[in-house]
Amino acid sequence: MKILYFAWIRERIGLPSEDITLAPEIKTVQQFLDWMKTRGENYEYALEHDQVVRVALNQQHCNDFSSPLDGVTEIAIFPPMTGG
Amino acid sequence: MKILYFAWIRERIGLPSEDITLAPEIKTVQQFLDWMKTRGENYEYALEHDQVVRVALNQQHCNDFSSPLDGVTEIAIFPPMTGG
Amino acid sequence: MTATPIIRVQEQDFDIAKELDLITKDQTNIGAVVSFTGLCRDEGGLLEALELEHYAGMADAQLNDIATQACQRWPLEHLLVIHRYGKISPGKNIVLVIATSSHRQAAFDGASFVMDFLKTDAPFWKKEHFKDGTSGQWVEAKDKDDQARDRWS
Amino acid sequence: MTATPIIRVQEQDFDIAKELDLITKDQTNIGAVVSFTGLCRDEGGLLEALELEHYAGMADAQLNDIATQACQRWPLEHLLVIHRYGKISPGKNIVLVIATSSHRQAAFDGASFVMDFLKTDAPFWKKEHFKDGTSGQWVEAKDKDDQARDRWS
Repeated sequence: MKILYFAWIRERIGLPSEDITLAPEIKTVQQFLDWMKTRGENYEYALEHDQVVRVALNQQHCNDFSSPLDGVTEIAIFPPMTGG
Repeated sequence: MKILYFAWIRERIGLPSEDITLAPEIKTVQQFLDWMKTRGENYEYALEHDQVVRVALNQQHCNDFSSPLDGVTEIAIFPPMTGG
Repeated sequence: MTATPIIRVQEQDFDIAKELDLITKDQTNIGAVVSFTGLCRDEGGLLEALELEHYAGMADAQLNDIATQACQRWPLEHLLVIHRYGKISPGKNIVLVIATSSHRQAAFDGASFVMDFLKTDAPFWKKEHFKDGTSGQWVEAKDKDDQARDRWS
Repeated sequence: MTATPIIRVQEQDFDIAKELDLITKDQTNIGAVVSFTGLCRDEGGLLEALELEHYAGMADAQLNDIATQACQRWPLEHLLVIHRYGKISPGKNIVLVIATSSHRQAAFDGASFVMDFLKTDAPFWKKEHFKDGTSGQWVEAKDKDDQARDRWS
């Protein structure tokens, strides 16, 4: 699984991306985020405020964190977008 | 009084403008238009459809034909505008 | 402070790029620029030219009134309105509105407001000349233009 | 037939005049052209530059989605969206949207719709760098941007 981080979430984690093999019990976006927070202080800090964490699965916005990860090969985590 | 005509009202009347001294009993826009229609077939033809006759007094739109002509030195008659 | 609109009623063509440049050059705090350009359509290839008649003097005054209202209603930094008259060929420019603001919606609304009022309140009239040599009717005013204007009230 | 939008996500600057020319050149039946340009503001003279981070791939895809929706919703003839990334100085271009149509309101709405959705749904993030050498916060998303988007639904 390719994981990408952007903006201040990237800065807090300290990495732009990672390749991770997820444990089979991680089946949903929420489970993935919960597990991420256990990976260290930097992850916990980056993801501390649920309401400003946005997720894209295979480059598509995911608005429902109960969504399954079936078929997902790329997860991106980022704060609310501020383009334009 | 300077009278100006535009677009197909100008074409029907056959003149772009006229200088006319109005009779003192012509006090309102409506009275002015009614009198204009008596000036000949071309005027009658140009002004036959009240609902598409627009009037400006001193270069300001006049939406109320009962308006008095006091202080007016320029009257323009034209069809609905189609700029832009 | 409300912006002072710039109004030009002219026979000659205008250069959108030049006008945009003049407005945005050396400005470092604008944010949003909306431009509207109205062009002459060829009506399925039949049109030779549009002839735009205008009421000189009143045209400037009306455009200035409309643009001043827009500047009072939205926080615009610049508002430019150029309207041409005379014979205009298909594909050529008729009208240009440029509105700038810190706020994108103000720039959109300011430009759109000016166009809606200009269509119904500015003393210009269009006559169609066709390629077969005939002169068509004067273009008729559209009810939907009145409706477009009235949505702002 | 719905228009096919043109999307460009790029680091280099764009030339509005050139893009307008490309779209309108040799076209004689367009009618209305609306352009929106978003520029970097200097925040009262304090800002050195904005840094725009983006999610390559998804940025193009999202802009294409948004623009395609606009083309389905309004009768547009052309729709161009250019969004820059990287460091951008005050007064410089960030984003360009050009919409053309026979109908002025469609051109206005199409461009405005793209901007509203782009602000909330396109994966770009802005960080402020100040002239005093400090790097400011990442720009926060605004509630009013969500509201601007939601008015279209």
